[in-house]
Amino acid sequence: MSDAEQITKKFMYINRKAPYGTIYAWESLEVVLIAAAFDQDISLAFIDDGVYQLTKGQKTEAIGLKNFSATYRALGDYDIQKIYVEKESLETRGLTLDDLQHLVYEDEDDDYAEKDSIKLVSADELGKIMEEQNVVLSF
Amino acid sequence: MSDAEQITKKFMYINRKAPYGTIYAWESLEVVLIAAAFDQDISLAFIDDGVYQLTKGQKTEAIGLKNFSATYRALGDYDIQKIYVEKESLETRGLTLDDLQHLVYEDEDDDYAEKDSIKLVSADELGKIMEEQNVVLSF
Amino acid sequence: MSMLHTVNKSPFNNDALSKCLQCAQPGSSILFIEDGVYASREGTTFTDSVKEALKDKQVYVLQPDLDARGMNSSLIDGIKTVDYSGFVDLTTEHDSVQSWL
Amino acid sequence: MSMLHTVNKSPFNNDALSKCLQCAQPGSSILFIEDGVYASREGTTFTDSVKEALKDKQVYVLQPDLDARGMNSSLIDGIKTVDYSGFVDLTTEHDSVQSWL
Amino acid sequence: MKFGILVNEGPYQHQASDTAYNFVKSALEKGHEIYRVFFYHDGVNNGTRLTSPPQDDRNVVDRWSALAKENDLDMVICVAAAQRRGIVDQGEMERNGKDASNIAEGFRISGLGQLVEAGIQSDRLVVFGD
Amino acid sequence: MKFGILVNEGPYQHQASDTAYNFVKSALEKGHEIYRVFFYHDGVNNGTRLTSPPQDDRNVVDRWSALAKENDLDMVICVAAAQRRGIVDQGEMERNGKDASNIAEGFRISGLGQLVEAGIQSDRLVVFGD
Repeated sequence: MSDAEQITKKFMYINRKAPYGTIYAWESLEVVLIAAAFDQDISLAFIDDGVYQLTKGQKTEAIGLKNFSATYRALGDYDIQKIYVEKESLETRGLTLDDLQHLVYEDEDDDYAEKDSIKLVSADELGKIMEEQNVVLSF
Repeated sequence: MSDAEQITKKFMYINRKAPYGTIYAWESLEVVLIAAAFDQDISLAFIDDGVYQLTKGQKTEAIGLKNFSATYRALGDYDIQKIYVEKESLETRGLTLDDLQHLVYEDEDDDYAEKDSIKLVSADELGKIMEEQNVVLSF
Repeated sequence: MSMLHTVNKSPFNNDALSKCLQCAQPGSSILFIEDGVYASREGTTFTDSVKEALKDKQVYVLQPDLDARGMNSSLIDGIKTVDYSGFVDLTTEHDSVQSWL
Repeated sequence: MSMLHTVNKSPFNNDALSKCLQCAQPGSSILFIEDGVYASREGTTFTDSVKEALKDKQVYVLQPDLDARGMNSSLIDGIKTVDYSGFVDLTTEHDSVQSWL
Repeated sequence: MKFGILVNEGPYQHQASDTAYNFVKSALEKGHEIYRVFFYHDGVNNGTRLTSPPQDDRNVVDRWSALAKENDLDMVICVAAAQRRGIVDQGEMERNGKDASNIAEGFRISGLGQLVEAGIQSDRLVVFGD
Repeated sequence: MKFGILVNEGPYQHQASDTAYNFVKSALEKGHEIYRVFFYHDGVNNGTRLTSPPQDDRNVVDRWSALAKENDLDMVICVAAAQRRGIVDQGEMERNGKDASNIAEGFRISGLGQLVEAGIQSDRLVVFGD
């Protein structure tokens, strides 16, 4: 983790689009999975229609597209621990955290206790977190 | 015009997207120019951001894209006489007909008098006109 | 003449549904497909306007797109689900189709 | 740290501007490019929220995109115009860039 | 009934091509006729034979080619849109001095008149796009 | 300053590639360094040599190739996105059993790691898309 030679930057991946209607959600996830190997400080944000990416119970057989919703549950294994969901985007859509998948990670600093990855934040709080980032990738 | 063998249908081309940001406006216009040769009953509708297609004074040199705004003025020569602009879309955008190009056609049934092609309509009026169409193409 | 309007955009990110609801005439039908299916759910900021439309129009939603998005529960009362075969039927039962892209 | 937010969508057809205005912090900057430039005009339903943003943020618009769209007149007071060179400068003058796509 | 179909978006990026495919397949199964499928805008990108999607995903292009073969579909790619985006058949390759073609089986390149004609000749024209 | 550039849309359909080009050109004129231009999603379609746009329009692909040549730009096309969309170089052609390649001069196909690396190595990463 702490290689003196290595640059560590704060990367945020911002997702504002619904899944399946366009490919952005899936190809964004592909970047995140690769990025996890680079030992950077990664966070994900789900805003606007992006919150739909995390809904439970996605079944894509009938539309013929690949179902990638299980991949979000694997993010914890990739050591991705910070997943921000914007509060007002959920509310506007009549959704609560219960409608989203339960995403967790194991906290190695706390005896590998399972902890929630998803943090509900206001737009203003998210704006503050965005400002702390070095690199923001939006899809 | 009135070839007994020929089918004449009412075609409406619906434009809801701004020009230059995407190609839909221009490629839609390309269809209309070809369609004019088929002696069908053609109308165009400009709704939502589509009203921006008709603004005056477009100058595209600095973005490097082809300026196609003059083509709208040629529609009269292609005998396209019905151009509907949705009223509320203009209002929301702080625009009036004065911000749009003046589009005209020559009315052959009225001694080739020059007449306005653009008709300002409400969404409800436009909905009624849509229902009279045989074919609606949206871009 | 009666028209089938299809809406394939999320109402939260595009004007398509709003304008469709303003233009669609009584007796016409509206079908939500692709990301448009999000409009079919109870409890959103668009629920009231969809319910208003249901008073004098038929509203349908494409089941395969609902399933894909995990949006099966909380469907607004009165919206009917169709599969691709039902989508085809809707186009033949109406005189023309307008796609709100 | 200060951030440059770019918005390339028409505010009338996409949530990008609205959400950008909710997220952008005081002291940050917003640049309208491509179809985003329509937000820079007086007299639209978004004018008030852009004016609100001007109270504690810098707002810029890309002149080449304004010109292309015939939107040169009626610019909201306080919005500054930049060309591509100015766009590059804005990215170097801020610590990071968030593109609202 | 006779259908004309317009597809305005390319494969994978948008669902439009998938929905159009499922619609056409279902219409054929129900005994309807497809007068023509016309590919416009980025829709022309559905007609390249050079894609190699992952094994666990659908193959959008091959699926169209197979459907066309089984049902003798007329699948037309707009020439103007194709030239802008690099979809090339043998004729276009020679005309534009290109060193390769990439058109997939079952597609042909032609003009926009074919779209207007589809509107005239079909009972219903259905548009799939973004 | 060192820039990384991400282009998410194809040529002509969206203005994103045009804006990115004008931005990169201007940054170079001002003496900045472009660490890499990465093409993702439909952005990979900027890298086909098979386009023949109308004479009175800009040539998006050739313009990128020329800019790369003049300035020794590293222009990388994402391999996964390219496979889905049919952008093929010699290596991909052989690997996937294709009978043609279509990559344009100055572009190379590589993995998503190159995008992450551009984020790490550049002072600013700027995203152009839809």
